[in-house]
Amino acid sequence: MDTAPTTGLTAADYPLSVRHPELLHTPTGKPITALTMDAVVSGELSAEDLRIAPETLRMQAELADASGRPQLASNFRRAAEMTAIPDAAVLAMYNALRPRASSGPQLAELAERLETEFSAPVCAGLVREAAEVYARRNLLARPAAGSDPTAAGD
Amino acid sequence: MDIGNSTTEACVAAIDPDGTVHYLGTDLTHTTGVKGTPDNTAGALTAVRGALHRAGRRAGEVTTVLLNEATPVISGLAMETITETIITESTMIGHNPTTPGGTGLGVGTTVSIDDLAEQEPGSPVVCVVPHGWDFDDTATAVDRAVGRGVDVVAAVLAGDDAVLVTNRLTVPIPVVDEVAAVEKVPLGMLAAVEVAAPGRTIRTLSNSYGLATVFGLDPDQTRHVSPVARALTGNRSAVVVRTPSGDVTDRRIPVGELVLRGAGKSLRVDVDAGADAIMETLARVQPLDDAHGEPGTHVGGMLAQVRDTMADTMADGAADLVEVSDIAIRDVLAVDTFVPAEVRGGLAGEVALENAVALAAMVRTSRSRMQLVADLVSDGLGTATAIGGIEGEMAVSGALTTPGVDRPVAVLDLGGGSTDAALLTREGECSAVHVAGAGELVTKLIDSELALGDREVAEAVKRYPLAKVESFFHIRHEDGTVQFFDEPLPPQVFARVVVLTSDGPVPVPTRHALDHVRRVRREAKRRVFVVNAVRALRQVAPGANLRALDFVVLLGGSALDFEIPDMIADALAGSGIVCGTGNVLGTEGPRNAVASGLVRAYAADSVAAVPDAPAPGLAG
Amino acid sequence: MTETQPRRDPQPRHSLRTEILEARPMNLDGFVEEWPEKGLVAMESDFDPAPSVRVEDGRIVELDGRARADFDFMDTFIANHAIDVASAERCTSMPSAQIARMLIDPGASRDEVLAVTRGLTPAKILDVVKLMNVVEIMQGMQKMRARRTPANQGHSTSARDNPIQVAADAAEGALRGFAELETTLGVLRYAPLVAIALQVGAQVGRGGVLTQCALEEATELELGMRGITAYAETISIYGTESVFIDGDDTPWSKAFLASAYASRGIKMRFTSGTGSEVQMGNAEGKSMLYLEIRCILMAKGAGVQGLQNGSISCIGVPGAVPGGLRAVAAENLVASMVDLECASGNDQSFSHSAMRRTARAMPQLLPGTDFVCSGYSAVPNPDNMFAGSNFDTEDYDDWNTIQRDLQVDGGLRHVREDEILQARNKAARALQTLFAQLDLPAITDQEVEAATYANSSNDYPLRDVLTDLKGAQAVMDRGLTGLDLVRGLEAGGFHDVAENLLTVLRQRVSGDLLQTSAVLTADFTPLSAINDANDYAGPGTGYRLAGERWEQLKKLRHVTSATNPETEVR
Amino acid sequence: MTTPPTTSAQPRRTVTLTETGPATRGTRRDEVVIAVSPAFAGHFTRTIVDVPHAEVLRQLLAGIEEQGVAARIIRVRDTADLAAISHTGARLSGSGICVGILSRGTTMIHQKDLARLSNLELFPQSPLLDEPVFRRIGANAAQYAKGESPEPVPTRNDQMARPRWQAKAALLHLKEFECIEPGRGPVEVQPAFELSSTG
Repeated sequence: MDTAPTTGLTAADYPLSVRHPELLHTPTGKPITALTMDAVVSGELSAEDLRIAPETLRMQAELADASGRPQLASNFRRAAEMTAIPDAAVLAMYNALRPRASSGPQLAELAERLETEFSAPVCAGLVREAAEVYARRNLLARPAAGSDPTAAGD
Repeated sequence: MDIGNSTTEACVAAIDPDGTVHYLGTDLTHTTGVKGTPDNTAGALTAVRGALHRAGRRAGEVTTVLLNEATPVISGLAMETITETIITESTMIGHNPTTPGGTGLGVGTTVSIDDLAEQEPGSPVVCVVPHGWDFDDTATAVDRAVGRGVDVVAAVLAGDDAVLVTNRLTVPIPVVDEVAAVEKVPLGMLAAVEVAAPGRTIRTLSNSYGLATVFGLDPDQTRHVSPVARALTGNRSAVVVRTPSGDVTDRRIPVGELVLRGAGKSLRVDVDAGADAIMETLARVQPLDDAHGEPGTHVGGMLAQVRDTMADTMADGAADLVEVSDIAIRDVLAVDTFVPAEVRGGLAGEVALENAVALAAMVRTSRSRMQLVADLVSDGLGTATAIGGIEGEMAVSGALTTPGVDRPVAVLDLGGGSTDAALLTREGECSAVHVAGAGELVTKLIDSELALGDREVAEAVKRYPLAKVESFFHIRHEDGTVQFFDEPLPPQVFARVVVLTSDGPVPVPTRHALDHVRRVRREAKRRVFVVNAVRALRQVAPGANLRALDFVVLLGGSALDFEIPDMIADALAGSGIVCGTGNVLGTEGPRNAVASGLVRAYAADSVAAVPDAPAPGLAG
Repeated sequence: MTETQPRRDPQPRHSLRTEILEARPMNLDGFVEEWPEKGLVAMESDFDPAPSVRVEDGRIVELDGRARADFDFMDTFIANHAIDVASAERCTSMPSAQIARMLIDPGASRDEVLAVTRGLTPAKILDVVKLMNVVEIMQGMQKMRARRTPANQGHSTSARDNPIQVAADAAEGALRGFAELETTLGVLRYAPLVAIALQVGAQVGRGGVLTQCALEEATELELGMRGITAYAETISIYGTESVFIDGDDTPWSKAFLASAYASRGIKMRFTSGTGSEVQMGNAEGKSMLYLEIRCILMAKGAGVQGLQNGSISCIGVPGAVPGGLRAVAAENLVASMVDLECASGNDQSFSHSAMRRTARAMPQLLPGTDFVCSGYSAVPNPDNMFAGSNFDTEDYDDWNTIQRDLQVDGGLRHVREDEILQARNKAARALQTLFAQLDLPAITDQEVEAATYANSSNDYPLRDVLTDLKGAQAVMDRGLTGLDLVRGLEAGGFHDVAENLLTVLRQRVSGDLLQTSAVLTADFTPLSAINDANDYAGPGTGYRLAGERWEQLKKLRHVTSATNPETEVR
Repeated sequence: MTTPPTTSAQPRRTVTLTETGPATRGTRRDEVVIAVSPAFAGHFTRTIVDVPHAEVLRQLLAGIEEQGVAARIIRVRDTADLAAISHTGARLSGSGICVGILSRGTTMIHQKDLARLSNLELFPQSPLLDEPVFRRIGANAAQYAKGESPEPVPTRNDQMARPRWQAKAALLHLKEFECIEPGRGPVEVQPAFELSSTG
């Protein structure tokens, strides 16, 4: 489980945007209250400012736990880790998890990368679990599977 | 900044006290609204901002924005068909189906297959098969009749079954199929069916004397049916039915007279006399003051329509309305063209290439509302604006920044609506003309002659080279060269004629072969741009003598075309002219001439006007 | 048209009545006999496994009669992520009848039920709902629905992918009450323009309405990441390993994708439904509902907040077998009883019979679900690019009247024409201005005029498709984001619309919309299963259609005034 | 005019497909291969909307013959996946062009160089395919084989096909699955058409 500093949020603190705007910041460190029309027009805001911060996702995870939704909470914790991963990389990783898209070593390497490069242990765990199941269910990449159009009619 | 008919161009420059010009950045965008109307502002601002961005400068740094004095030239297009083919009494079938059956000639009386069973042996029979008959049943029915001694010599089918039926007959006969309105074929009449071998064309029915022989016609009747023969020339298959007074007429549609006024005289010319006659007459009234068409005729309609639309655009948003009478047509370009049209009275959707005349008309009006645009622009940028010199002069001045160009120089601005020419003599005098007809007319010609019915496709055909996709891994370019690919091409282009656009091959929805499409494209360009180039240059050349020109620089969007510049250069080569596509500032190609010219003019003036020039500022 | 096909041999003489019945649209629907061996059966099959679960040192080692070594990847994922190991053996061993009773017993609170259901195996859940008839299923839904307040979702698409139409119909739909609006394309490359149009139209109609554009995963995610759309729904999952693989995904890839959406602050739900597996010929001999329950638990295990189910695009399959619609009602209930947001179908052309179309929706409309339709067609069905919905714009007045007759809240309301025309016109003008601001293909005043009064895509001037597609490409190439839309709208003078959109975008920074069943109210308060938890506890409790909302729903197009019977209530 | 003897929902002609050995790669460039599914004109005799398989084949063959192109018919036995069937046929076709068809009528024109899951033309809504459409599909396939550019056969769409046909389509699909003979390669078949007394 993830050991983020808990702020002891309960269901009563939801919605954060109404009850606790002071807790909400953009990944760029701006308070949510700074996301005003003037700021948009003057061009102070970039798309970066409209992303969710990992801390926020961990707070939402606490709310989910507090309202009896452990799976939703751990999804949020994986998401918190993923905020660090660039859009393109996220899509690449998703594609790598498709059936027969990656070999065992490739998935192991992906998990490794998640842990070291993005310090995303929970995501890495998911990938390792997938690798184990794919191996058992014959869903790892076969050498040159399907890529050859002249392959025998399957 | 130069607001043109289709593009708006801007360039940013810094000017030293001594008048030296440093060009910092350029940009172009499509013109918003009709040239010379307030709608232009949006595009203008986009262009300036773009140029500033590329120059890495802010709007605040701009001291003044120079706009061109847009010559209020707008052009309009109209097309009229001047011939019409009519088949009476279903005399012939000449739709030339892709897959007729059998070969040879069969002459006999037309009998419906429904009555074939009752048909007595004796005289030869041409079997007519309506919709819904299965090819096997048809073949069986015919074979049975032949077995009973009925002399079935040919067949005419509704469905696309000719090959299927002939393949199943014990004795093959010529069969013409895909006759949509087969029920209109007169029964009990003498008819001739001819099918030539693949790759060949019919010999008998396309020959007046062949028809005379087949139907035993006297000279008078032969004269009467000769249009039928003409209409069937070049077909692989055909049917001719001998009816009492049926024939094929190719009548001219009276579209009325064009009245051209100029040089103190007023001449009339019949539009259905064709483009050459019209242009010839036009030449005799240069410079043209105005043109009219007889009210109530097609031409009258054509010109009135052009004039009205112009009145609207001129008046658009303006406080004072523009009288249609204020609008004088100052030039006309007539081009012979043809329009594939379904033949009236045809049984199988026969299509004839009817002659047509396309007219491009150009209007000048007294009023340009550029000042209004200028004001809006200066509001938008918070800087001063000034309306610069004559477009033509500015263009030449800009063209002079092309490496290797010197006075006397003539520019040809190949635009969308009009083709403009300007001449700068060795002495520095400048003269300019605008003639009607340019890119848009070319597009219209391509669209109608290929029967595309889609302006966008026609535009693509005009703009990009053609190729045939011969497999998923190679295409044959229009020059015959083959190009191979490692990745398979997308399925939708397989086996198709395509245009090679910047984002890959795009199929051209036409049944025409590549060569035909190419011929139509090049002809359209020649008839508009080559003709207009010569026309326009003659009007600015000293003594209308092309040889008096040294350098001709091609500018404008169409100067970027992959073949038009060469076509013009070839046409002018004979007159010993150096002709090529401009390269403004040595970097911009045929773009940005006017804008750069404005800057040069401004720089020159500022030095001339103020000996101790102000602090360096930006001019855009 | 399919109607031209003769149904059976015309030789024997029929009674006039038979001929009348034969001619009823009803008989254009297709029906088939069950074939349980192949999974062509709704929910009662001898070939479904018997419930069982065994836990060894904190790990489920047996699930529904299968040992872990023999688990396919659905079993594995469900065992590892969906089922609460601690309570699994206890809950699964409870008598199914007892659990079924808890579902309809007002005395048992939603939380008490959840405490049990979180420990149930797929076969056990099936065993429970198999005991329930449709009315009991509805009672269960009434209590188990995650959000207290029911809502509805609309489709806004165009047969010509015309952005102006999409904007105008989105505005009208939002005004009529849809909390979410969804679009998709005929020509996929149109997506950016149409997604922008949907967003603008929605925010004109009612600030806070959430929008999405159904596309293939990568593009859908990208539009979301750029803030052009607000949520995603078309992330399909399947009940058998083989079909899941045919879809080129696994529970792990989809779980990863779910987190990817959350990591960008984007609300997301999965999509599944009875019939998809047998439709693709790989039901592995299991009933449609059993396989759907596996999907539901897979979604639960992935930690996604919700699910769109109710057969969806395969509705023709359960619709053709005995008890099929009971199974469809049951699958919605199961989604709710494992605490997922449920967007409950009714979103695909289902029957030629108006009576059947209505009956099909009752199990969702009467108890209320998080989204009664996951796609009520807010455009005429011929314009519906999701291949038609069970209800479309022609049914608006019928729907509103049914709500009023039965005093149930189906999420819509009657709106006076003048308000609708104003909203449609404003949406078209806002889009016109925005496109101009962003240098996208121009929208003419004639198009705005058309949008104001149009019904279908045929009522609009044709667009220059090539130019539009270039514009659409430009949106992607220039990297335009939701912020650019806000800026453009503000600069174009549509301040209120810009504010609405900015507020929606700001929400993703807070993450409040990621919680179960979240929607945005008209005053931009996130309303989810946390702060609007379903507290149904029998008659007189839970969500009741009353007060101001009820007054709204009393309004219809024509209601004779009691004060002056010569006039109608406005 | 007397009503012509057209083909109707009642089968006028029947067809039997006789296996003549393993399907081989064609040598002539001017041939189109028609690849039929395991149960086509065997376990099943009609499409989902009762178009006799005999008519389907006759019209496909006629469309090809009318274009002056030769045709071969093969049966793919080890899969009921239309893309796989069509692509198998395309790889055996001398021209590389194949028309693949399932018992319920779903049809596809494929080409050997295309990825298996791609196609030249696809006709997914089997309930909307009638005799004239099959004729045009055959004609287009032949024209592709000749390197011509046929206008794609317009595909129709009917939203109400789902409520009427979706379940029957699933049923037919399952039955077709049952007829799969795993591991058995494609075979060449000869069609024999017969006029049946009925209708």
